[in-house]
Amino acid sequence: MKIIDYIGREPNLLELNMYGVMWSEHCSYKHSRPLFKHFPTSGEKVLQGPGENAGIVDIGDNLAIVMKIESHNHPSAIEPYQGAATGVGGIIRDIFAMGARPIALLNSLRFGEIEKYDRVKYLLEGVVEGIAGYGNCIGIPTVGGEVYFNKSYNGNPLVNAMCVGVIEHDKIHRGNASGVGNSIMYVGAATGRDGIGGASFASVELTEESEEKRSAVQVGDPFMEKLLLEACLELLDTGSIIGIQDLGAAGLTSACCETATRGEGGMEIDVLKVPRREKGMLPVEVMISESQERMLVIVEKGREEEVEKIVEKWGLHAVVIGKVTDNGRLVVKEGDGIVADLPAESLDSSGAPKYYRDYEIPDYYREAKKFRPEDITEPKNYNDTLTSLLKSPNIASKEWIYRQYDHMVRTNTVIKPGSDAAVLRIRGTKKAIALTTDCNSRYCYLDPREGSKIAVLEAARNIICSGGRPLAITDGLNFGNPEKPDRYWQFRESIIGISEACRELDTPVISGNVSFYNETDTQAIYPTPIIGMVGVIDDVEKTCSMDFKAVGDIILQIGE
Amino acid sequence: MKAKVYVTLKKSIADPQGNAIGKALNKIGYDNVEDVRIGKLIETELGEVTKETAEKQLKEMCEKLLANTVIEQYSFEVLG
Amino acid sequence: MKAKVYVTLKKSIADPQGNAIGKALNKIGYDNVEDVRIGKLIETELGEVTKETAEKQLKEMCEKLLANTVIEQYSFEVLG
Amino acid sequence: MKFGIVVFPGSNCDIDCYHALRDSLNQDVDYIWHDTEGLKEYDCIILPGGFSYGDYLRCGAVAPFSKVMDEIRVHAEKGKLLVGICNGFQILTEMGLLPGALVRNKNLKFICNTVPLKVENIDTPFTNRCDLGQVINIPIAHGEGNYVVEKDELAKMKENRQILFTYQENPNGSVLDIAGICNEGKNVLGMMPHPERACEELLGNREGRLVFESIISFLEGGWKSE
Ligand SMILES: Nc1ncnc2c1ncn2[C@@H]1O[C@H](COP(=O)(O)OP(=O)(O)O)[C@@H](O)[C@H]1O
Repeated sequence: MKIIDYIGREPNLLELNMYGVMWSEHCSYKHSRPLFKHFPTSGEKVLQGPGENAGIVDIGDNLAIVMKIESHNHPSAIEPYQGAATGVGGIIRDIFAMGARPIALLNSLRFGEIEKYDRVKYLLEGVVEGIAGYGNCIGIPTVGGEVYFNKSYNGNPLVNAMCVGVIEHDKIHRGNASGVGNSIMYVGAATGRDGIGGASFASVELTEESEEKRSAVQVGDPFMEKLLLEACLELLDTGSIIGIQDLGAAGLTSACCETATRGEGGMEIDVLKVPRREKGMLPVEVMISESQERMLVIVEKGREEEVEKIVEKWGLHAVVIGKVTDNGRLVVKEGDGIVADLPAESLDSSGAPKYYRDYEIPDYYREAKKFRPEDITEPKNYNDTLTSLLKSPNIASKEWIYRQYDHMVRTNTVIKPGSDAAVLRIRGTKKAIALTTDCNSRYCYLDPREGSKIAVLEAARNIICSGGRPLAITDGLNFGNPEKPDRYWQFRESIIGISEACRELDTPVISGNVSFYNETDTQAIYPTPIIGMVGVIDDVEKTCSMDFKAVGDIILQIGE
Repeated sequence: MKAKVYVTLKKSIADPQGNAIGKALNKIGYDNVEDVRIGKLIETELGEVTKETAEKQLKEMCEKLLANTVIEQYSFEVLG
Repeated sequence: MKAKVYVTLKKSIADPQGNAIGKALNKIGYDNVEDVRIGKLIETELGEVTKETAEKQLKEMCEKLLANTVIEQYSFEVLG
Repeated sequence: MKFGIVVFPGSNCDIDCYHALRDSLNQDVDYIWHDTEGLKEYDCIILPGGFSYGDYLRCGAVAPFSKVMDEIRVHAEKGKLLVGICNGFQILTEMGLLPGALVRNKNLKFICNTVPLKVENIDTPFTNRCDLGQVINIPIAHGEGNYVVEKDELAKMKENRQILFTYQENPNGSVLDIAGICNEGKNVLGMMPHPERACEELLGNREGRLVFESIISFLEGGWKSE
């Protein structure tokens, strides 16, 4: 379908930009959606599969775990501290938008050759500090992660952040805008011109002045987010909230059309009512700004004041910017005048065009298949081999990284970073959860299908070694340009591999994220499907950490 | 040769720290305070160099290390 | 009324950040750099007040909040 | 006996202190919202860790202006117990209730780790259950825990035996390895390490209980100052 078919006329520039951001790969998954059907996404314990802000899996006792992973690769490559920090901020909002209290953060990082380039060191240090800066300040422990160096990431570092929350079954909220006449309220930071300037943005409409003020770099404000988090959780407890949605990629445009589509209604908002950081912003700037720390809350009609009061207690403001309608349209007004009027669903991923790409097995794969381990010459001196292995940044201790993360705050961290999986107790129960992120992207490069299976299985082993039973995964799929057949092949193979392994282990995929175009002129990154896994431990006393415990203990090897 | 370098956030970049301090000032009674932006003041002693060298060095040092030009702008003053 | 406030560490207080930057500058080739101290530059808009009020307020704001006078000293400039 | 824990916007360890006192040490404990007027009577008030007001400008700089803080100052001036942990310590120095200040860690990085502390004075409400010179392992988690103070003040503190805990291996550059101090009146404690994170076996460490047990036994009258 084309835009013109949806709206029956030529779109104006605001409308065109709204489609532009919504139909971008980032928001619409136009290349990946057709393949997602491979994933096992349901199961007895799955309370929410992919499609919402985050996935939810049951752990018994009326409790559930909410989790999701998200990439912030490109922003981190430009400004590592803020890029990583806002990545963490964004994923936390996805978790509390479901009504859950975030209890843990993890991350998965990929960088280029650190021995060779100062720029890589700078990126790594900035990213780690950014993750620490945001997570520590907001008071959510960063309990695990992984980092891996390889030349394929020289031009494209990967920064994926994962957040995990707990929720009681009856408190689960979804980002719905339903009930005609209910109010759309805006809570959090004022809207500025940040994050405007992606490739999909048609700049024709911008004045020179606004052009100069636009910035692709967003700055995180963890303190604001902490207030927003506490305010939203308190709001959700009042029962006055119909739906809640964070303003992430594509800002208001995305939040409005997603909540409207899920609520199967429509929505009307007035851009003049949106709090702004800067003067003279155009409607289009307001609609697609990606300023951080903002939420959209759909409030039962008549209870707006109650909402304002709670939000004010946390030092923030809530303002009504529009209302729910029943005509299925997203109407944007500037005061009295209508500046955009579109069928809400057409903006959403279901309306976006889908691409079935050609794929093609790359030559390197066929070459690699010919490799036989017997061809390796045996090292003369195993001691030297061992020391050189230990010196590799991929194997050396990551302690200097997790030392910078407060991994103990909230005093639930039973097994801290430095072991196979982190373990957190669930207060008020005997239960605990185990968490890990894993992916060996070299394996995934050599054989995307097998490598992806291995990633899932490694995550599962880490969970099991800590005493947990694997429950579900969230996946962060980082790949090159999907328009190139060999990259698309990698992507497809990887999805099939993950699906197979998850089916075998009965760990459904409950949420995830796709990041394409991670490539420079010369090369693409190794395919990097990061697996974030959660497992449950019924008795928190029965966990196991990795370290040797006592002299004389027996060491066994299990498996082949 | 002494010098002062001023590093501030570019106009388009949000300044959460400045906002928070602005609000705090309002709260403790200075309601007229409208806007606060927080930057860095770097004081340095460059040893015995000419003014020209000092200026050249300062510019380079700002570009390379003292300012993060993706989000910050800088200016400097050589004090002699 | 616009104003600039400069907050710097007292001489007697060590400045680890300044030291680190000084060393980093030496390392990348500026061996003449002898000393670096990092302070804050706070830019603010005070609204429509007289110069006297502005100066009075700035002094109070520094004493109360903008500087910690145990370790820092301050100065300011009203720009009009 | 009643404990109160102040909650500022941006407090993170309020909950940890609450659980440590209530669940691990069986104490009666309330949260105190920063905006409270008419503070109830408490035997011991705790300013918890976290990033009050985002720790913008300087750590702990804005919290002293919270409404409840005037009454908390009065509480301390009456000689009642006031404890600042991590961000709470920073707030107490900002308020001038404790000498000195806390600046960036020497390595300029946030550090989260469990570290050995030496108890330097046991004649206080906060350390009376320890042995002199005893080493206890307590977690730290801070970016600005580097204690600085003017020379004369430091001499006075030494003379008065106000230094209560020192690091065995200085992580942050603090003068004289200082990890925790009290005021002249010995009723106000500030420490960067987090005893509330070390109160239960499940988390692998109970050594932080000594601080709270000292307070409890002081309040029970089991210990009298010099
Ligand atoms: N980027 C990171 N953030 C947080 N923790 C990390 C990070 N990288 C590594 N870790 C932690 O360091 C420990 C060792 O990691 P890693 O070397 O990847 O171990 P393994 O190969 O056994 O999975 C783990 O506990 C992991 O959680």
